[in-house]
Amino acid sequence: MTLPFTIIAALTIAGAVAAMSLRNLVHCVLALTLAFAGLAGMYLLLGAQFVGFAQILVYIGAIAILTVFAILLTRGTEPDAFLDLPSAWVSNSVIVAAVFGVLVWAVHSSPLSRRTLPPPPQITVRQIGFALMDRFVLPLEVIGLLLTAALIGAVILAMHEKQAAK
Amino acid sequence: MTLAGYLIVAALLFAVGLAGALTRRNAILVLIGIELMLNAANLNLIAFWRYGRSPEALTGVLFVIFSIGVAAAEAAVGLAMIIAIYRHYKTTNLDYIDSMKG
Amino acid sequence: MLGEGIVRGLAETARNFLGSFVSKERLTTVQFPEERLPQAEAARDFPFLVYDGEDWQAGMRCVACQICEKECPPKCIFIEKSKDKKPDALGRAQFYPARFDIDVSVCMSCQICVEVCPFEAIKMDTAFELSTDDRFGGLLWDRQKLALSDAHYHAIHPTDAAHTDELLAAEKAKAEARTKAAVAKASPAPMPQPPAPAAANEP
Amino acid sequence: MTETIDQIFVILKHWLVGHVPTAVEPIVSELLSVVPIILLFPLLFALITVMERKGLGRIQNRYGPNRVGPCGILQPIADGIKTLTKENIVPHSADKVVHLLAPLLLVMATFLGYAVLPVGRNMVAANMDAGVLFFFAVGSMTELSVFMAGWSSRNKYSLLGAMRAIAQMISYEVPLILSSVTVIMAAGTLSTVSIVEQQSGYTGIFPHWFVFTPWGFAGFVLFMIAATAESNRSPFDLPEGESELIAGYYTEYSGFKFALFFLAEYLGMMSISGMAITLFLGGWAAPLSFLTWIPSYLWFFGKLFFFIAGFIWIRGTLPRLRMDQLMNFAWKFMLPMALINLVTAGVWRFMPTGILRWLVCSAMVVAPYVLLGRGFMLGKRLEKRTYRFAD
Repeated sequence: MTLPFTIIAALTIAGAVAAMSLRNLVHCVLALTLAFAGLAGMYLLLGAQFVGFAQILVYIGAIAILTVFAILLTRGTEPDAFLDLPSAWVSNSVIVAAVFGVLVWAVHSSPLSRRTLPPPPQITVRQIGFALMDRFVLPLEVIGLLLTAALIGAVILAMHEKQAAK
Repeated sequence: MTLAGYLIVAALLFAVGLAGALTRRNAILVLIGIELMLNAANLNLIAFWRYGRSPEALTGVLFVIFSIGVAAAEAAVGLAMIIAIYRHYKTTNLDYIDSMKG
Repeated sequence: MLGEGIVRGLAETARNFLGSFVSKERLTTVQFPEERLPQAEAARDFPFLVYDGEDWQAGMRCVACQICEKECPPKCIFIEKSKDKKPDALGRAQFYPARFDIDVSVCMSCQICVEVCPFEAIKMDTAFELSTDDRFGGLLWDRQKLALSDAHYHAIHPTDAAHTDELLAAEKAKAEARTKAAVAKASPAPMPQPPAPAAANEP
Repeated sequence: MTETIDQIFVILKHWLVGHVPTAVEPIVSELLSVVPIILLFPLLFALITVMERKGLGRIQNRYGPNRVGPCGILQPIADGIKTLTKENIVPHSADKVVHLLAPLLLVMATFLGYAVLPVGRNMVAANMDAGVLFFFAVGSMTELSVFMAGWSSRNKYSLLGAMRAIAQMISYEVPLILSSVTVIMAAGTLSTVSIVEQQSGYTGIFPHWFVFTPWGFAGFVLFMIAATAESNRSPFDLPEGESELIAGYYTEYSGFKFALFFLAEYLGMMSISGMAITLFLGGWAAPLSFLTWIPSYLWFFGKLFFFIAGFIWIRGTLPRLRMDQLMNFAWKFMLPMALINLVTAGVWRFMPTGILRWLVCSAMVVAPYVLLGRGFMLGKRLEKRTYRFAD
């Protein structure tokens, strides 16, 4: 375990845990941005600069802000946002523990996971751009279409009631 | 530094996201939990790309880029839906949004 | 055309910017403590007590009639009448204020005390840099601080002071005429009290 | 000789790094890149505040500050002492931790942007492959800190100001990035250093700056408008409109934290100006080929000064926009123009060099400008305003 990895991993996990356990919804989102920033740091550690910056731009710059807006537009009705059924708590813990156990078991039993870090590949943004326009041009177009559809869909969903009221 | 470290972090992140999505009753927080799980998957992809045999193929990186794009679309539509539901039910607590229970 | 107005506005401000360096009359700012604008003649701030002559105690016009104290809307004037009398400008024996205090932190500069004063004894000053570090005593002015000479009054409100002088001169002439008439009549009996207070008590 | 003066700071840094043990060499090298940025730009901020106050004064036919020091040049020191000695007031019901973190995060995010700005030949703190993307990524972090500041104050003016600021920043981030994408397309790289190098050639005595092309000029204008909005400068300063929102999201800040917000605003203005210089005005390159003997960093800071003066001039001229005008302008004018400009840049790339290329691309920029401008002004009555009661 190297020191930067340990720090970033601890920050990410702490952010994620705080995001899922704090009472105040806005605090949850702020903790979530910490987790996102930690993930971006991990991408940078892994040498994926472009993805790291895209993560900051999209997740911190857009999704966190969007979530905050949604919270401010919808808050104030629920006294306690936690599940209040004890039986559900038990079943949830079992499910989560099982999933985590299976994942850890898979990681540990695989010979792949003991592989050490290979020398960093020479990846430039230029190569990513060429790959996007060459091998992955169809997924890129589909993503473009999806984003447009999502944009229009989100606007229609959010505007619907207002139109009806008029 | 082995691949296992990143995979364990991703697994932890996934478990935390799953626990949140299952336990929290606020729709926005459930969405946040799903986002976290998606991010855990992204981390796995990048880690496998970096430790893989041919990182020059860039498959992992591009997959993550597309996944981030999908996540952005998902968040936009999901939050718009939550706001639309909130207008209707005046709550974002998933336990009270049950008119399609049948 | 979009953006036309912006360009015109930018030209205007550029003209102002450059013009302020070449022509001094554009800059209307007065560098206050060094330069001062002349005060308007009608400027007024807080009241002061006018005295004639050199000695402020001897020449004090105020007769402690306490009209201003009663009329003052914020009740910032405090007067104590003297036990003895002293001669006023016309030589008549009058009461004088043993104590005359104005709390300028309460005063609202309404000038009502000046309007009601029958003796032209209280006028409005124009001094305005009055800040003090003594919060309690420093803004309660006693009669010595309030007393300012007639010359000062002439200096700050020349027109007003000339008018006041006319009134006082007329008063004096009237009083002298009455004295003369009294002497001419040579009646030993004292005059009955006249209704108007300004028309003078019998000497 | 000119070469030495041009590279003096680089040589100095290498000389200093050569004198430390090898173990700490990378750290010292990084420190020597970072510390000048952290020292220099706040100093520039101090100079800009006094320049702005004096400039605005002159525009309004006043003197501006002229008491502290010769011609008021020491005014920033007096201001600094004043803000530092002021009481740090935190509202009783405020979220104390978030309230504290917001200005720190804001200043940190704005400082990070300087890492990729080449302030001179070989003078960049981090020559990243995805430099422009990095710049915009850390720029988008400021929105979060603005939200933190507005929300944690527990003040409705702060929250409204923060919401306005975020809406404005998100709206103008789209044309900002789209207009810089034209440059990225033309240069074929995201690295700021390479972008500057691509513009450093000369035809005759004129430089190959991207601003001297139709799409580059349009992109530059769009970028600067969006940059003004992004840095919350007048006429887009309605998130902090003093008369409506009593300073918006930093209403509840005082003393040093307020100074940090102020610092971050000016740092943001400078960094985005620096990015505009890098993208469109050739970075540290001299504007005419026979002026290359002047050191490159002087050119960069000269251009920066020019931009700051422009910002001050704009602030002294234009009134504040209304919220709906702001949004309409972003989505109905800036965004279509940026998209059309993107297409124009593509056309420019693939047409053969010549007069025809100039004509076609100019037409492609000017025609939408005129048409969109017409559409934008449509239905607006712009006659002389009359007042019912005042006359």
